[in-house]
Amino acid sequence: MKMFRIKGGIHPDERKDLAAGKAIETVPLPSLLRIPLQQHIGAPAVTVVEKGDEVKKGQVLASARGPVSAAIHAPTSGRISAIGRFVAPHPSGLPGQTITMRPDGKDEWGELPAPIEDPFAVEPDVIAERVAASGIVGMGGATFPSAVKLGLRNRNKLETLVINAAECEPYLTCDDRMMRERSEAVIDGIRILRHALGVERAIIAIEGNKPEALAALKAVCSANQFKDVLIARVPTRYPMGSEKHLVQTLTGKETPARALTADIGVVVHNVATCYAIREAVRFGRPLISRIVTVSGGAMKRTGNFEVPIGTPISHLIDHCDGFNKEPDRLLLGGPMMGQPIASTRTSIVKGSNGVLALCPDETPARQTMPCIRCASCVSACPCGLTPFEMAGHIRKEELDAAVKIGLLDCIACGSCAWVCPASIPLVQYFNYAKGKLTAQQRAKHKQEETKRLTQFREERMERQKRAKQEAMARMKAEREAKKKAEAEKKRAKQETIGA
Amino acid sequence: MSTDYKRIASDAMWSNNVVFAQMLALCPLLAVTGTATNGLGMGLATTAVLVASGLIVSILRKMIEPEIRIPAFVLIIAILVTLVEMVMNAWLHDLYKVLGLFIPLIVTNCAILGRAEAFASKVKVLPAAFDGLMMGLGFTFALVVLGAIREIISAGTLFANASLFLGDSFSFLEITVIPEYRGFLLLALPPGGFLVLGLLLAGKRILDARSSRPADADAEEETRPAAKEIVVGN
Amino acid sequence: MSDLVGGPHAHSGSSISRTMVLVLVALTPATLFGFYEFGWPAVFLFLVTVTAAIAAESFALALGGKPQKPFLLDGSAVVTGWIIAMTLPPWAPWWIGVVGSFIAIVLAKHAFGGLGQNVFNPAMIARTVLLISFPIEMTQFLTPQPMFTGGSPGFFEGLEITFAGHTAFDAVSSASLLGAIKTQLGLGVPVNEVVGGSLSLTAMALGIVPGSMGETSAVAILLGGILLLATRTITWHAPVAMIVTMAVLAGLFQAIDPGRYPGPAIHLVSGTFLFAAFFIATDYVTAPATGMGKLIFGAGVAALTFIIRTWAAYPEGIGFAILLMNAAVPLIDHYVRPRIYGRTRSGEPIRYEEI
Amino acid sequence: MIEAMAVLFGLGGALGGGLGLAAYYLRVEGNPIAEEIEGLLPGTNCGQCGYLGCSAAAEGLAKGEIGVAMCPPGGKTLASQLADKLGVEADLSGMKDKGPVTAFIFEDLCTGCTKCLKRCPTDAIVGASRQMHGVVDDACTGCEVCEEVCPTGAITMRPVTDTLMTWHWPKPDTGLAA
Repeated sequence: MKMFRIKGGIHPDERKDLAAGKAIETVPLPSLLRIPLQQHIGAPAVTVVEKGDEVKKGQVLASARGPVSAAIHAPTSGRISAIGRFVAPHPSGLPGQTITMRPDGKDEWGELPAPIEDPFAVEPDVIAERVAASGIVGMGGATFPSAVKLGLRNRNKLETLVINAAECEPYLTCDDRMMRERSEAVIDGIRILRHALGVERAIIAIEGNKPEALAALKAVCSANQFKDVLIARVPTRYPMGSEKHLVQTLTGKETPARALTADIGVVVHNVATCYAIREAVRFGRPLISRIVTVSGGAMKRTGNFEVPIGTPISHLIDHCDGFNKEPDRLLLGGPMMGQPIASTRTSIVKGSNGVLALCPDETPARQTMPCIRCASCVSACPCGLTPFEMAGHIRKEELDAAVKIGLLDCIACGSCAWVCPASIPLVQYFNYAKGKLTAQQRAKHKQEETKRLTQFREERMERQKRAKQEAMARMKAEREAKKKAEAEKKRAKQETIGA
Repeated sequence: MSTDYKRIASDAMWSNNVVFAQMLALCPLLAVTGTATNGLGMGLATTAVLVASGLIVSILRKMIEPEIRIPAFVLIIAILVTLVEMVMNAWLHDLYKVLGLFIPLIVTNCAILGRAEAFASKVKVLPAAFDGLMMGLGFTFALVVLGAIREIISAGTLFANASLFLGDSFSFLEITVIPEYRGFLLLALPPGGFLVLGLLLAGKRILDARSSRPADADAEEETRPAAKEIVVGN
Repeated sequence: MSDLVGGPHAHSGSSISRTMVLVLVALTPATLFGFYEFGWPAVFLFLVTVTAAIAAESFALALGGKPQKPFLLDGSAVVTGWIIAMTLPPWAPWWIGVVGSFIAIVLAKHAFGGLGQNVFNPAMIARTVLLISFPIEMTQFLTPQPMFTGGSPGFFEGLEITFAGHTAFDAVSSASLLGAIKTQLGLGVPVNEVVGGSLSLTAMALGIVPGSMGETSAVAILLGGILLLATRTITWHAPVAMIVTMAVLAGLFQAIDPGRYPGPAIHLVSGTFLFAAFFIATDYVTAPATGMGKLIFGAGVAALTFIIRTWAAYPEGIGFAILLMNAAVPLIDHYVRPRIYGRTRSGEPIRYEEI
Repeated sequence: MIEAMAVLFGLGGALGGGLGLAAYYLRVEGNPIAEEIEGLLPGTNCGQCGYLGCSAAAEGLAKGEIGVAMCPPGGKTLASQLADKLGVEADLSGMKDKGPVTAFIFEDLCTGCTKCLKRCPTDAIVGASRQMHGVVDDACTGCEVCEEVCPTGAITMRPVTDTLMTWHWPKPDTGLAA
């Protein structure tokens, strides 16, 4: 298959060997599960259970709110012990709405939707509905509700389904292991998804550093003579897993700025999402667990684990016998785009693909020096930006200037900061600027709103004043009329008397 | 407007110096300060114009309508400069030859128009003339300092050719600071003027920052206990 | 747990000091060759210049209230001092090196804000200032006297040449080739005769000609340049643009009048040209950020150099050319920028006709 | 001599006439910048700056009657925006930026007097007579008017804290590149 070059990109130390050889293990249930209501992009889910309720495995705990949202299901059977605010799996460590659940240990399935016997015979909408009901989101880390992506069929003319199995982040091996061990199911899921999107072909894009997974999938395809699934070995280069860059590598087409890949006829799904969709379609099982890579130089034991959603990270770390030394950084996700864990009491959520405990020699913390304009960042940037210039503007708080030279086209892949010889935290500059711009917009919106309210109030006051004046005038007029009438009467009386 | 003469003097010489604080009149400044003598000559010529223009503008200040004040000031200044040029040509011909083109350019010296506009047109005659004098001396001071530094570094001399300008009795001013000096030509060229001016400006800022620092330190001292209270209050 | 640290949490391991060390390694062949060619005085001048650069850096850091250690260890001052030394006449007196280093570090670098902030290449500023201010000292080149040969000054004589200033030693002083051509042309001697007379191209390529300390040997410089290219410390854009532009221009003019204009080979191997192509025009801080920008920059430097060498008073005009193009870098960077993913060159989102 | 005088008189007459005409026809009235400034101000007419409303304050700013650091609801951000617009150098280091605040009503102190309700410029306080009042955070600008009128001191200004929705990465430490 013909591949197209993308510009920029880097070759970070892969370190996948730490966990790539470890088969997927299941993790025993923790004593408590903490399930955040915001595990996806979009509006948080709305709880449909109450404190004290007994729930069964797979039962809906919270339902989707609005068009972009995802339902949340019970990962096991047990009792809801609390619904309240708890530290969210977010770098800020701020609290978010969380359902706390105490497993009863029976792990009993509740009533599940009926399996779809032949997914290829049903209407695509039926599958989309099932995916939405199962709370499936993009599991590569972006956590965009998958059902919404399936709905793109009605908006765009789609040609290709691309399965993102690049797994370009160092350390992470969860998709690799899934493709090796569950290749039949993965291929089945991909074919269901292809049918659900109504496209001719699906291309699985795997980076060249996963030959076993590649071979396993190939074997399944050739054994069953599937013609609708192509397997592409893409070059090993970070950030190959970026949706738009993956599509460009495979099709040669760039996704226009501020547009979706669907606008050029391609939909991208993560390979783990395909597996989850298959589970939902074939067995009616909602998304209640995921495979997580636990790795890093500070972990005593590394591996790939199937973890129920809501499992506290501390439980997972304990299951891996803890740390062999104090980790320098604890991350949720890969080292390039993962986020620091504010507290190990937070939980694994639908988008968590890795828990990394890195020791100092893996994450060299160094002094930030001034930029020497070496332009390494310019050649590393896969988006054609000039990161050093953007950061320079942001440092001086010239956010508009940074936007003008492409800040909003940045995908925060971190390639620039990875190569920077001055160790400038470029990505943090960009995140800061993007966040601040959003905050400014919010503030402006609020200002406009309050201005409107003020105007509204002033008009009301004016109206009230006028009404009062009118009422007074009316009363006065009435009084005068009355007086006049009385005087008239009097005069008339007098006249009559006089007469 | 204050008629505090001491204040006028200190303003003009340092804190509001034409060159070091207002950064005006850089064209003659950079062009003629190759040597200290040239700087002195230019400075004194400018001072003469400043005093006279301050005097005349102040006298006429009530007659000049605000709409036409700028042309009027320019006219006054231009005539004064022409007079000065004629005077120099007549009596200080050697210096005139050196300064040449820059004498007529005093007309466009923004410092002069600036003083006429900002000060002389608003105050009585005496303070206006005094301000002109002090501003002129401040400017002369800057020119001489700059010229002296450039001259010493570029040629190793100081006030060379002073006798041409001030008469033979002043030939004692002509000093050779560094004998057998090879010369550092760059400083005599325009870039040297920019460099030395930049360094002088930096020096002044450092001095000013130093003299204002004790006040800041006091302010900090005052706020500190308050901050402590808040901590205790929590 | 450590404080909140933004991603990415991995790093390539590159650093400023690593880059600087690579540059120093690349400079080594030309430097050693210079030492060999010009003997002890060159060694002393080199040591003085580099030491002065470090001292100037330390002084400027103290003046600016910046920490000494990280900036002294980043190696940038050593590189600047080293490059200045390379561009000096090898037997120049010690104070030339000291003045040059202070001008480069204090005026050209720290006055603009220090590391990474300077608009102009510090070494070229130093060289230009020295050339303007001390034309005699800066154009006294001498015929190479390889070390340990009879013509070369010994250790103590070398000390005397560098520090005492008087050349008791009998050196054969001469102009550089470009200077000679300029002078002879003024006297009405055609170029081909000047070149054909005393200097051979092979000698120039090897560097057995009068010239600055580290610039004479094209071979040694190319060796360093290749090392920089191989380690990806520099990109090919600026050097190639410079060499090609110079070759084309010189070729063109030589074709018009061979008696008046020296050919490409002479232009390329003489003077500071190759040295500037690999070590000065590729200076990160003062060159454009994009490949296209570097091409324009390199072409501009070469064209200006050709113009200055041919028609202006300074046969060694490359310093001016570099500084002029340095001033144009912000402009180049403003107009020449990479195309943003998903956008056209003008910044509009890409449109596909069929969809 | 005569020529010099004639030339100067002639020039004076002609150019002076031109200036007179210019002074008559090119008179500038009003201040266009005031309108731009008004667009920046919060527009709640809370009166904390000492002017009757934001429009009057904008006029005052344009005339230079008041410094840029005059608007507590706008805070430091607004002050620096105003300084940019007016082209003045403002030393804002002394201005302590409390950050945005919103009103908060202590339930046990509120008597339901509706005084705050009537004064709130954005109708951000809801409630009725003799009933506990509440603040609609999204509409509150933190203008402190309610705090001033509350007879029982039940209203206080609380800084707006970050939530998961509003949090963003802080600006990184510039390191040695200061």
